Amino acid sequence: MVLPIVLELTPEASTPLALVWGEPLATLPNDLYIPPDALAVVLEAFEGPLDLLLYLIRRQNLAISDIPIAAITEQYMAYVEVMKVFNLDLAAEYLVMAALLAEIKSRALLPIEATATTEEHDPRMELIKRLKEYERFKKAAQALDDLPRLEREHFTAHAEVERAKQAVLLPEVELRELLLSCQAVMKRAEVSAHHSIRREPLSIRDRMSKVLSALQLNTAVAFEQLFTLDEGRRGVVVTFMAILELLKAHLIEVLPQSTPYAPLMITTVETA
Amino acid sequence: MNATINHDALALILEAILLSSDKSLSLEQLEAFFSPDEQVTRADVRQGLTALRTLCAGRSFELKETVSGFRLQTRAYYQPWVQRHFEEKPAKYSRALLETLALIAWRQPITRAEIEEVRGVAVNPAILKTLQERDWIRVLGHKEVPGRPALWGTTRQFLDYFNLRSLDELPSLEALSTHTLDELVL
Amino acid sequence: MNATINHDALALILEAILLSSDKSLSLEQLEAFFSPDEQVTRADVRQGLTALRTLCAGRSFELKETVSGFRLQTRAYYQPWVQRHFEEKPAKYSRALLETLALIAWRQPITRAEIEEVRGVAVNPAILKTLQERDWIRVLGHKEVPGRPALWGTTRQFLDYFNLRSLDELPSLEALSTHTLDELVL
Repeated sequence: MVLPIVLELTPEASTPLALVWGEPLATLPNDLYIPPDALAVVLEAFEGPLDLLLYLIRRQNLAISDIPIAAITEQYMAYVEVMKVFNLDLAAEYLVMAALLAEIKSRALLPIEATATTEEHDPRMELIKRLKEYERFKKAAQALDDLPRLEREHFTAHAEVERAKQAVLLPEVELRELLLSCQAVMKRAEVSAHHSIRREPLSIRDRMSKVLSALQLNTAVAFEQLFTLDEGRRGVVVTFMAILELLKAHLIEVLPQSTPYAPLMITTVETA
Repeated sequence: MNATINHDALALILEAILLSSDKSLSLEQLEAFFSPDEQVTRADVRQGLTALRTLCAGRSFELKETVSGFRLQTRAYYQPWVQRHFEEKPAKYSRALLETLALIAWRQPITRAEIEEVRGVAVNPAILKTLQERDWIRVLGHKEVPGRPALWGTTRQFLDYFNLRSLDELPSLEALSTHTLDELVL
Repeated sequence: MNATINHDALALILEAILLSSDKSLSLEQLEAFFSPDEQVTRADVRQGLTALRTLCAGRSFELKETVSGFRLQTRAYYQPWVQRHFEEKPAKYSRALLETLALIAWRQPITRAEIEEVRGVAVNPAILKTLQERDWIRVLGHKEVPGRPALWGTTRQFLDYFNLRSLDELPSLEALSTHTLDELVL
């Protein structure tokens, strides 16, 4: 077994491991205490078999397409052996790759004619393609990490706002909606037979409200003052009917006259 | 203070710190943003803040000192616009509210009991309160029956809101019951 | 536009709006901050933003346009100080996460199996979960193969976070790979 590897094992995680692997692995006594996380740290530095292969290739300053498959396979197997020795929960992908490398290596030993027929399934070319593709995304990940981003290069600039008064937006209502509501409620009321809806001209209802509100402002109002002569005969009639309706409903009353022909004073009904 | 940082440069660093902070920062806390080799003293921070205050003249935000420290905040002048961040989407009025309003509009003056009689269900007092707060209804008087219940009617604001010159412009109840809505010219 | 507002005044209003916003705002959203009688058109907002960009020259913050709109952010120069808001170093993302994210960004829509194929190892479900919780990736659909696996893609928030206006602004993979091979041959 060739073990050229151990000390400079990874670019990132070499320091804590130097103590463990200061000696060639072959001489390690079985009972040597290995920090349980040590190898895991090493392996975590690699993002899988492709990453490990890339590292091995890079270490020899080789282009991916020039991989000396025999040498790389040996080194790769050495790593896998190390992982096994330390009873590391070895990801299956590493073993699959080991098998692939072994296959490529054995094919390389075969005569050229034998391999030529299966060129479209050349596992070496396939591996090279995969390595290139993986390396591309390794670079892409780095490029992504290099992008200026929020919470690192940039922070959203934020100024406080003194929220003195909260503006409440009120719901909007369309007249159409109100009409629909009225129609709906009227229909329901008509269905229940014992309610008879008296239909009065709305203008009288309106005028009843106006008379009542005029009386709200003043304790008593002269009868004449409740009329607006500009409205003409119809307006006068409507107001008069409204006053009669209000009197009938005991909502207003006519104050007793102090002298005959004194102005009629209208007031809202007061009850003790 | 380190010779390479002047107080205007310091003001901008403080600006960046305060703009990226979600709370007010005290002098002490601001000082802690500098590493020892920058040699920024508390007096420097104070001067930097003064410089920052000047830098903010004519901007939409200002340096504000509160009990817990310093913060940058938008000026009161910009309140009308900034306020819109906090405006919540207006809710929709319930059917009960609209029907109550419709009955008050078409049948005023009307008591709560009368509304309940037509609608067949109790009127939630909150509805009358909402309508009153909106200035759409008001108490016109009290009915001379036991309990003297309030008589409700609509207001001028109600007419304004619905673009009506008077209640006469509301379609009559007869029209409502005999025509579909589309036939009514709105 | 209303004669009483000029573009510099508008720039300051936009500054106040953006400083009080916790997210980027689009032209459309910014326009909605003005009431109809202010008569601020989208073209005005655009000009106001240009004016604001100029106003920010020499300040600690800049106007940045990302995919979802505009925001004000502190300049990269202030990173050493602003960084200290965090007790610890800012989150450093693992290579596994970044590689997964890179594959999703450059190759979307992509299934988990396709990611695993390129990376040569299984994708830890925790990574996809983290990326989803950050709102950087989402399921775009399902691939019509047995098991109907989810097809992943990046979100607007991803672009916002990485200061990109669109995916086109990501470096091209071609550029990345040629660069790589040269480096490898050394």
